[in-house]
Amino acid sequence: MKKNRNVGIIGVGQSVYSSHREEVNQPEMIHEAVVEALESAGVTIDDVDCIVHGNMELFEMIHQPDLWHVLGTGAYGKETLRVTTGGTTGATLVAAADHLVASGLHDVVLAIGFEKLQEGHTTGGITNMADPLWGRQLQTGALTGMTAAQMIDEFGEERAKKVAMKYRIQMDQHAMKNNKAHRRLGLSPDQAEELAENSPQLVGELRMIHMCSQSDGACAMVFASEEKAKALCDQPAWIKDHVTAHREEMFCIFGDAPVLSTHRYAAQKLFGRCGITNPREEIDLFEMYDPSSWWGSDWLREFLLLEGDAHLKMIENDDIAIDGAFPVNPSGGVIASNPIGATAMVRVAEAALQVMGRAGDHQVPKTVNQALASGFGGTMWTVLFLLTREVPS
Amino acid sequence: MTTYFGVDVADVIETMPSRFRKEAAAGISGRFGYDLGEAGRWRLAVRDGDAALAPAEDLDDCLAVVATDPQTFVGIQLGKIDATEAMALQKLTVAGDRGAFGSITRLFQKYLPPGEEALPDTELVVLKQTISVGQTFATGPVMGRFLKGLKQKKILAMRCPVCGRLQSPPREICAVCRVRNTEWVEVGPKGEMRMLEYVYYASPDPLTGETRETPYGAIGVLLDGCRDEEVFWHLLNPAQLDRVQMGSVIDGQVRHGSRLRPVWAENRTGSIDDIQYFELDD
Amino acid sequence: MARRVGICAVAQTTYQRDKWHERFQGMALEVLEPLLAQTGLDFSEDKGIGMSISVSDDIFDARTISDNGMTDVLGAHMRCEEKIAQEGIQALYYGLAAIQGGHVDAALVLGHCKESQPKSRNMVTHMAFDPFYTRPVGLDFTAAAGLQAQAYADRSDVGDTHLADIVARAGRMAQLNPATPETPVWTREEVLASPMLADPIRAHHAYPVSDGAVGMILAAEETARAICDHPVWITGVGNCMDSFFLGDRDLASNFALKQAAARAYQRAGIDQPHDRFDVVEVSDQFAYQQPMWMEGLGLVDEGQGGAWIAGGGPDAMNVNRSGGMLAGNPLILGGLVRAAEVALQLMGLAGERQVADARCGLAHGVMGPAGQFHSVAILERD
Amino acid sequence: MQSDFDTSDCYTIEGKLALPYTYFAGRVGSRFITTLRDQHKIMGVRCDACDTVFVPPRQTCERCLGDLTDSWCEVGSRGRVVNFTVVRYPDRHLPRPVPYVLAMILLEGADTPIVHLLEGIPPEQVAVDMAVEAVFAETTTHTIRDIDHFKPCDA
Repeated sequence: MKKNRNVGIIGVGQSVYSSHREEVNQPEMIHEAVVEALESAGVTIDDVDCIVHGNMELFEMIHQPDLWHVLGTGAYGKETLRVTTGGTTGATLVAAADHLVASGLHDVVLAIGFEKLQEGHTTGGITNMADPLWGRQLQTGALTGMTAAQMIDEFGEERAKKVAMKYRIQMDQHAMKNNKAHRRLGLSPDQAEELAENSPQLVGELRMIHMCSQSDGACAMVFASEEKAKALCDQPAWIKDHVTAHREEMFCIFGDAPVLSTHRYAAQKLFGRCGITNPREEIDLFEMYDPSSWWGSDWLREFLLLEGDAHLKMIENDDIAIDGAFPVNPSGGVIASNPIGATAMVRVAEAALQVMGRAGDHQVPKTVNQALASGFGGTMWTVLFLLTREVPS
Repeated sequence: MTTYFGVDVADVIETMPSRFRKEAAAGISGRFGYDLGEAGRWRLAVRDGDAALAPAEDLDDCLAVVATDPQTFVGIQLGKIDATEAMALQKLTVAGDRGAFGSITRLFQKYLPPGEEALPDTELVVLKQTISVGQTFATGPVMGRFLKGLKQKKILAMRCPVCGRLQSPPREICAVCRVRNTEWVEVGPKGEMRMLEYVYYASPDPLTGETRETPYGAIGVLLDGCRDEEVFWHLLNPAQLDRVQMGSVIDGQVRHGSRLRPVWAENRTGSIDDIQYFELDD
Repeated sequence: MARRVGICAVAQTTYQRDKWHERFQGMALEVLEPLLAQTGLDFSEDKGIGMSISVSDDIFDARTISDNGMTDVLGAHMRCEEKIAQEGIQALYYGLAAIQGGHVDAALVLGHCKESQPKSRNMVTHMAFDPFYTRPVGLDFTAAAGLQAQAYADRSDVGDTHLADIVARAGRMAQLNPATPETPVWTREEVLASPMLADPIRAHHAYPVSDGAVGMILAAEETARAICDHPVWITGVGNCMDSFFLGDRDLASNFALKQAAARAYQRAGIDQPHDRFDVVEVSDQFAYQQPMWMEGLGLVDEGQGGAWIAGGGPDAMNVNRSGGMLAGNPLILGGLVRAAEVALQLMGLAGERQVADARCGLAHGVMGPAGQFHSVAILERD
Repeated sequence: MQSDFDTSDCYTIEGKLALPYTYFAGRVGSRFITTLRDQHKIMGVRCDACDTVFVPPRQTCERCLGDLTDSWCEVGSRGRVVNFTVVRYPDRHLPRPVPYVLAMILLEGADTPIVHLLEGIPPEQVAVDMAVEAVFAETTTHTIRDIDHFKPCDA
């Protein structure tokens, strides 16, 4: 299939991510990201043709919230689209903006993802995703100890726990370089053992320190057609391709048979379409939706199509560090900042900033020609993006 | 006393009764302890909308005790330190009834250092409410037949006519083969535990609005007659949380988990509650 | 020029006040299966349906990620599925973009809603209001409509009798539509005698609480011609968002609808919309909205709503031959059902309500208090 | 299209959707509410670019995206009815037993009316253009209901 025309990311805006945003209501918080995105793209709201909006409604219990949020989004008098897909919403918003521009319907599109998690109960809200007659009574939000249990089974307790904590501390060290990040704890490697022992347990071996934050925040991105992007921006980040893979609701991956993960499936499909045969060599960095340091560690194997313990070695050898061979989440990732409806968009936005060379203190020390970004949500749903520095041919 | 962030710990503590919002405290009572290390220990007694605070040596009679260092305590009061982060870093711990402690901390107005007036525009208005909308959930014919089976102490599954996979609770179609499921089979009711989510974290149940009791165990049981990933999702007898063993498969090597059996409810109505939980089948 | 996109198949359940016997998944299957049968498409990766676009609402469904339980019945296991969380007609807008952009050749659109599930539909739309300024005075979409009806009626001379005639006609039309088996036929007098809900809106002026599902297959021109004898082309789309606070708007001005329509006409290359359409389907959630939206679309002269009804305009212009929203569709699906109905008319598959030789039609959807957001689609056949 | 399958296994189960929420008014909204609560004054914001006084206040002008954070202006607690409806369907989310009047009231000095309750007059006697004044609430709800309702007054 041939894309009708190329789409470039030309601006990124992010509000402050925090669990203390009592001073702003929802549209006001969104507006922070909108203003920064427009500034970053060098455009005004008058240049924007269409506004794409998304979040998860039950976190704030606002029905069709784009209606109220027009007070902050700039959508008054404009075309709009509202798309949501749970945790992947932010990435789906990018996909939607990509289509709206590629189709020729619009030249410049602003997409906004947000969440104000302090206004609801995050775990209660996620629990409500389960079937009301079977599962809602059983689920505990997105908290699971099963990945930890499986990694411990497969690699032994000591190595698995060490890797998960090393990943956690690495992400915090990245977050310390990102002034937008919500949780910047200043962890050092010598705290690993103490944290592994003492951080409160949430579910099984998933401890509070491993788990992502609950943040208030909004992210906005400006997309433009090839012609406009080239005119407005010295170095846009181009959307090469994206793959979405959902999975049935009722399923279990803990039985006797190996189950193909949506992550591996999406990666195989995306890499196949884009001619990537050796992702770790050909791709320069990865912004991954890592809801916990157990999941983050485990999923590296899936997204990069690795086998055995290759993913653990990447973590143990500091390959995933900001200056490593294959940087993962130089932004600090989801463990640092997690305004859910924005989170998956932040992954694409951060990957774009790296491609554009505009990531500031957490810019990786190399040219980023190709960047990977993932969104996660639902029952192991995945959205995977490939961005490029060169205009896709 | 020492000051942190320019604020005296004692001032933060001593202003607590005056910052207590009586109108919000109706019906709440209990004793709560504050162990601030070198700065001292206090007991807060809440009763009938009143709060009394006194230094205390022994906090054993408290519903919940928060232990932290004075710097963290003041930092949280001033909004300079995030309480969740402090907990993650073990700089703050709550022993006892965390839920009760959480509700008590919300009864205080924000601490303002001496000299800072509570100007109208510095007060940030917050509205707390539980939103509740009654729902009538339909079973449809497939879920309905499965749930009715539970009434008769039967666990039913549906089999995909193409791949043979069993699903329980059943679905209208097999997602993989994209065909309607057609054949009903009875499985279990006993089986082997393949997954245990040992849940320590108390969260609200959206079906009731009430906070769940912890710890509890959400489990996946491979019921007799099922294979591969055909695991059944329910609860474990909470008293047996520490006595069960999860099964697993690594590189084709199967390690069997504990044998479990369902405990049926006396009055069964055709719902998930018809099984109270699973327990060890010793 | 981007490639053309056609609607190749349409299916829907009946719309009923309480489908107590079926859950969302069952309703969706009832739509999915005929769509696949009509087109012969499947979800194979090389040449099947490339994406599923669902329409549903977390708060109506009382379910976080309302599409999460739907993956299997949307054919989307290990495939792409994305949910429009807006008026359902926006699924056409999105499907058009995804296909014209070149990402996929064919897309499934499928929406579901059971308004009977929550205790009160008004309680759901009440949540659309902000917690500090507008929720505390009890606003919901019905009360907001009352205010708009009041503002509009005077300006366009639309009286109680006009509104009763609109409702009575909708009931008669619905009798010819097999998808609306429960719609009552009321006489003008019965409507006039029904109690007030939110003055001047009477109980019979409001669309009935309803459950149902609707879907379509969209495809790029080459695919469309291969799988369908009578594709209906989406030649123009347009939408527009108005202010949130009712007081910030002139409630009778049709600001957003005029913009939405102008954009759709411009994309479809239509200069003179007035006489252009053989069939028109507008989302009349309340009776006053049928003439009001027709004015906003520029199909009835401004201020002439009352005269238009009195002069038999709805029949002459083939407006809502399906019975419209007044015959009963869930709120979030209203515009999508309108588009489905126009497509059926243009395909020549509208049965007893078929308008002879219909070649060009307009479908309209609306969301938000007092029509804050409007979306318009122009459909044409070869 | 009629559902003609065997419905003997179908039934419904009563439940609810119940979750806790904590809404933040933000700096602008808080100032509006605390001023209402403590001083019985109704505040709006003025957008100079659009030459409009907005009530209720908001941080950003949605027309021109101008920042209105510090553009406070007091409007009157009296005004006139510009539009109204009578809510007659009972429901749990409604603030009053029905019937009651929901009116759009343009306060003195404001350019945009607010929606609020109108009481102290039978619904059938309410008319557009009638003069009304705010009746402030005795206990705060920290919302716009710190004006309990409006009532008719002399013009």
